Amino acid sequence: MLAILAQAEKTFFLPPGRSTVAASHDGLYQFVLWMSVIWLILIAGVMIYFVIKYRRKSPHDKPVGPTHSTAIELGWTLPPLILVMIIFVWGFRGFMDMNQAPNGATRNQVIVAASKWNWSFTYAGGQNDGTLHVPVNTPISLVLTSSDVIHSFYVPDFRVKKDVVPGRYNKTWFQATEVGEYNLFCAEYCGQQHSTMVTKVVVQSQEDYDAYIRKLDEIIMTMPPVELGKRAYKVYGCKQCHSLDGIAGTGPSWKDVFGKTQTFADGSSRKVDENYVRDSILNPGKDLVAGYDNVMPTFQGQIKEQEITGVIELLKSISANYDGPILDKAPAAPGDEAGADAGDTSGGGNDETGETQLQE
Amino acid sequence: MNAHTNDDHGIGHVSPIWMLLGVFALLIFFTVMTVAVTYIDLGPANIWIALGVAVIKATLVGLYFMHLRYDSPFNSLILVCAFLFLALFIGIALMDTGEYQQNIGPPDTVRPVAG
Amino acid sequence: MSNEQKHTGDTGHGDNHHPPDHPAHLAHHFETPEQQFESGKLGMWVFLATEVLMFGGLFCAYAIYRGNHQDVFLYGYGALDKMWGATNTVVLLASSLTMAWGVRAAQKGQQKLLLTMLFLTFMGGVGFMCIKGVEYKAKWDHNLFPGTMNAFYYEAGQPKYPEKLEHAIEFIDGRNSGGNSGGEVQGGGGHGLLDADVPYDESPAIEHDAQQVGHDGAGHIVSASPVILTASFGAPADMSTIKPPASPADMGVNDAVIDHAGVLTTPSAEHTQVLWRDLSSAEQKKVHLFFGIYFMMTGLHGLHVLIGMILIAWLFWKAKKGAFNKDYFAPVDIGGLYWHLVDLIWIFLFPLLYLIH
Amino acid sequence: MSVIQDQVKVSGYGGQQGPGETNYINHSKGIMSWLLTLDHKRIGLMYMIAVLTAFLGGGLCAIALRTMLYMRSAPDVAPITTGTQDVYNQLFTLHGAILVFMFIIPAVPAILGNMILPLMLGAKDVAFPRLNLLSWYCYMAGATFFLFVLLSGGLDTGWTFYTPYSTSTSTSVAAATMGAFILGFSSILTGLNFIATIHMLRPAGMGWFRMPLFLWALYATSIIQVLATPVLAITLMLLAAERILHVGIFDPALGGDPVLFQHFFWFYSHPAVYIMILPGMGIISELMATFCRRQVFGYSFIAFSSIAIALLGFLVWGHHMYTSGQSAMTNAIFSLITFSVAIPSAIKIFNWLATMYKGSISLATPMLYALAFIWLFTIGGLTGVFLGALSLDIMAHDTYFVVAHFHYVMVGSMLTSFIGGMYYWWPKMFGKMYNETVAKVAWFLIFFGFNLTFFIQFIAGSQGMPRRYADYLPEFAIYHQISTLGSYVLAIGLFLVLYNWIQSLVSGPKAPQNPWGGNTLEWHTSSPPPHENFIEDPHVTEPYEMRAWDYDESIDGYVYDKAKAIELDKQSQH
Repeated sequence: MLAILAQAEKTFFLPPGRSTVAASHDGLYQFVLWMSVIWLILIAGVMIYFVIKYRRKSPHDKPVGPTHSTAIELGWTLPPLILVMIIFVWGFRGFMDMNQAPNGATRNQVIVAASKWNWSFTYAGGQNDGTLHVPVNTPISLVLTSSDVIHSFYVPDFRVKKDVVPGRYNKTWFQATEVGEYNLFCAEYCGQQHSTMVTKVVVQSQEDYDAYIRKLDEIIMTMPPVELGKRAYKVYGCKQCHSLDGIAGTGPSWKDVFGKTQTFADGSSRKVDENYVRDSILNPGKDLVAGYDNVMPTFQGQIKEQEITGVIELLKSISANYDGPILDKAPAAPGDEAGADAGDTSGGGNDETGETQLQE
Repeated sequence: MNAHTNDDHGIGHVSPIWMLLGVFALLIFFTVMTVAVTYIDLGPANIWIALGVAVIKATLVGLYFMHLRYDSPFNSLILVCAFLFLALFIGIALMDTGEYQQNIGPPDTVRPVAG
Repeated sequence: MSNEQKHTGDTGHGDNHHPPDHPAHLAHHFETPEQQFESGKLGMWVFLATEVLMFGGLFCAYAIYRGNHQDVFLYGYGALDKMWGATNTVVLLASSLTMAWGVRAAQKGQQKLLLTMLFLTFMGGVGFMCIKGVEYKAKWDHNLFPGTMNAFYYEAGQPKYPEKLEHAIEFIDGRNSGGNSGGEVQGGGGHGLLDADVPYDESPAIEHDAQQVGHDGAGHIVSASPVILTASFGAPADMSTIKPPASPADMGVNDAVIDHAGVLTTPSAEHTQVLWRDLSSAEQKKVHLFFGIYFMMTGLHGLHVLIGMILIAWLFWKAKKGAFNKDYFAPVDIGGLYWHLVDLIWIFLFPLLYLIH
Repeated sequence: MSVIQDQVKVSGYGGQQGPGETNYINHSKGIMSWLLTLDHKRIGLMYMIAVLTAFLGGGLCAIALRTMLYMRSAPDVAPITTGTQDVYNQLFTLHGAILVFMFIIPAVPAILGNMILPLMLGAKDVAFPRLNLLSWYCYMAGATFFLFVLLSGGLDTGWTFYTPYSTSTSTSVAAATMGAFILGFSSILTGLNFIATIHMLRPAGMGWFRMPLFLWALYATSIIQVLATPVLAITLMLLAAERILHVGIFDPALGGDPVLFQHFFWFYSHPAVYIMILPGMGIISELMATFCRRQVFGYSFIAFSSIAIALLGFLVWGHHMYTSGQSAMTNAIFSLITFSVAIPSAIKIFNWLATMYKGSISLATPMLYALAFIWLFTIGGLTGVFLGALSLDIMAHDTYFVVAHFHYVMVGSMLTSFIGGMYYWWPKMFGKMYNETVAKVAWFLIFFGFNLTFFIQFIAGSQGMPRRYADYLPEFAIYHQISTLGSYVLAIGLFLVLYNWIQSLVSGPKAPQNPWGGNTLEWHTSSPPPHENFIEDPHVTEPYEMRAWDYDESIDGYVYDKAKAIELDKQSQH
């Protein structure tokens, strides 16, 4: 217990600040903390002193004390009043710094898409990942969107938190000051697996960051479809609800599903083929498998064509109901002018992406 | 029996008939007026006129039909308090939602068809 | 304590402590009839305050949606009938008059007049509910139900009932354009539908929203975000470009909507008659909200009218048994307060719902 | 006995009731005499049984969820399953919903308020006894709905019902909102009754400023109940309409605004926080006066600070929404008003301390709870200053810091004042004394266990532990372990209190009319009071003028000297 207090006391209970706004926040925190400690000692001290000094000597006691004094009463409202006004102004100024991104932050805009129970970060070039990578000492502007319920973007080390509200675009920003990996939590209760909606912010030097972005660009063009499917499985949070081992979760397992005939909630049925998988990703409520709730958000506009192909190939590869061929290299995506035929090198490095899970 | 209650006025204020009818006539007049005003276009003033007329009508009902004018002032205070808190509630909520409208876009504009 | 005691108006305590002049209607814990009367009134007023705040929540929802989506309200109110609303106002005011008159009769001990007035008040309630029924029927004939059944209901960006929607648009557009320009209405409705039928084809809306935001003077982030969002999701450039407006009307819409950035202001005169095609696609999807709010407000009010009618029927029954006299008429007075409050709320509902301009 | 009775006739009243007299408990018999009673004391007792049962239910949820969190702290624990998460989510939701709607809000007004308010006014009953009974039935009906929720798939929205999660989850949200809606009516009826009673049934000689401070607090509470609860009612109705009809007002998928729901919800639920704490503050004022045996210092400041807290409490709801995307201007306004609420709260603390100055302080069990209240409420209030400050709240919002803060206020402060009040009025309610030693041991366990459970959560929250997490990163394990151990100590303390009370009912010694020497009017009648509350009209003086009560060893209680009281009253008028 003492060890924890000693540990926590080093940073005044807070984790070390790793963003530009931390200094102002932590200063106010310390001010209020010490003010509170002084008040608490004062109040408890007076209380205990009076209990001892004026303890009842006999049940026949009939003490008489002062009953009112307007001067004293008005007098002792002043110190708290002044203190709270100082704290208000201090807190408000700190908040405005946290709220208003500096000029230039929009150059490094990241779109944070939250869904049950997954984070997905889209960088300015359209690359997409399940962990947030940012360059150090650079203001980063975040646009927060949710496709289902309210989530909240929370990085304690950066002192940043903003709710991710469906149907609108909240914005926040931060500027990390130290290279390292930090926890990123969902702070607004969002249902069953709220507590696993945890990922990392990776703060890198500008060179490492640039290399990371380049690698993201390559992955989608070069990775074999099954590997790309596995990556999408993690990045888009499919794994929160769909298992690969046959155990039903919030949604049906992906094992052996390809080629199987599914019965839907409305009684109809259909064989799972490429088109069905595609429909299920883009319009999940359309053919709902019997026995499951309609809770899956659409990935329309987020998932790329190559990734859908990847998911399809992944499903084929783990299905006993399918014995056809499996694509082993990146296909040429229709309408994709840049990387149509660049797919003959296999991308490694998928172990560096999508490690989004808690205690994995 | 209590001598006080045998008094001709009984408990509470008895409204004369002319007053009830007069108030009713005024209420009808204002109703006709508020409908008539909608046929004239006064821009943003229309809604405020409509609400103003409604407040006048509500005040008439409260003061005379509901006897507030002759009642304990505390009863009026309760009603005024209710409206005051309501105004604060609506006012602050309206101000805030108005301020953040800029953050609300139609959800589908973020989802163009993927390539 | 026995049930008999309860029915004699005693509050369950033994009556051996009643002073000899304690009238039967005076509960044991009050000293004088005045005290009991004033307590009852005070209690009722406090209750009325809770009613005001309860309706207040709906008024708040109304104010926020009307303030932020002017045209949706201007459009949706076209389905309502101003004259029925006005008639109902008069009916309710008249029943308020008879109620107040009834209280006067009770105060003066005029038994017959009291019964007449209570009966008239009750009939006022019946009349109000009948007219309300006629109005609701008119909505239902055009599938304007609250919630998922509403003709304007959209699911995943698509109209849920395309045919009913077309019919409802025809109905409201017809009324909003003065009911005499059927050809124009057809055109407007048809155009809106065609647009909506194309999946995710919100191109005019994108342009409209970007423009609107820009005009609102919002920061860079705001105006930039839709563009960046569309671009950054890897969509080919031509997907985010804007289709040429399908009709000259669309061009007009953009200008008209930009005007109304303020809260609770009304657009200029030429736009008070809003047609379906005048609404942005985002607003088209919110029209069903107007009906949700309309039905919630009038429904809750209607429920209060019903409760008031039950109350008045009970008063009538008690009065018939001769329960009231000039020393004891508190229930009539207090029941009357409730009835007047129902009237008072309607006084606000009427201009807000039926007289949108 | 006859000596004492004579004394009553000559110089006032005191001592115990005669053996042949009936009291409100044995006045009439049979289950129907309870279920149809209009007697405020019996209704208070029925409330007590119902509310304490709810407390037990909500408390067991708390123990269960703390145990689940402890089990996640093992170093080699397996990844959490969705089933475990579901159970956890249901537990914290039911814990919150049951304890907020069915325990904290009704506890003091409906139990102690019903019991004591008319007695303190020297009245025979509340203004509307039938409404009072109806309020109890509303409570039971609402409780039935929650029971139905328990049996029909539970509830996993959190007690806040935030949309759009609450409109999309498959659990029994509609039944729970219906239950909370009906419980709201129970609360409104109680508040309405108290306002009318305090206005109309004060006895001759009791002006507004001769009213006990508990009544001022209940009056302020009632204002909030009456003005805020209807907004909750309409909010829940809209939520139900949203789920059943998909009206869309709060649902972004249908063009609605989910943040609007938060405005609606907190317009009620922030003032509701003051419904919880204000009556507790009223109890503390009574305890401070009686157990220091002297006039309260700064009576009018304490009285007006209750009203000020009630009114300002309506204007601070937005401080629950700093991170929701509420506009910066709105945030600033709400932050400023939030800080202004700190002032009346501070005034109360200072006045209670000043009341102890030159008093004769007895450390009887109720007073121990009052002292614990000051400690816990000071911590709760000071950490509220952290949360009121905009920049600090951004960091602390929805973390264990907030959890600890509101438990210090809503549980620490409110629960200690409630238990303190129960001990204080226990002899009056049941005519029995309790075992003082057991009571003090239980007090210590509660005080120690509570601080152990929740103080550590301030640190966990500052370190960034988000709330409502069924699982957590290993670095937070130690906080959860300590907190869970503390909660066990707290639970043992609470069960000991229960044992203490039951034992008192079964075999407690007979209580005197006035065991503490208080002068508010409930001590002017026998313990327990007769059906009609007072055999003769009580003598109304300054509520905290206790010098007319003389200690009598033979009954271990205080006896009234009316002549002296009249003399003292004359003095105070000059």
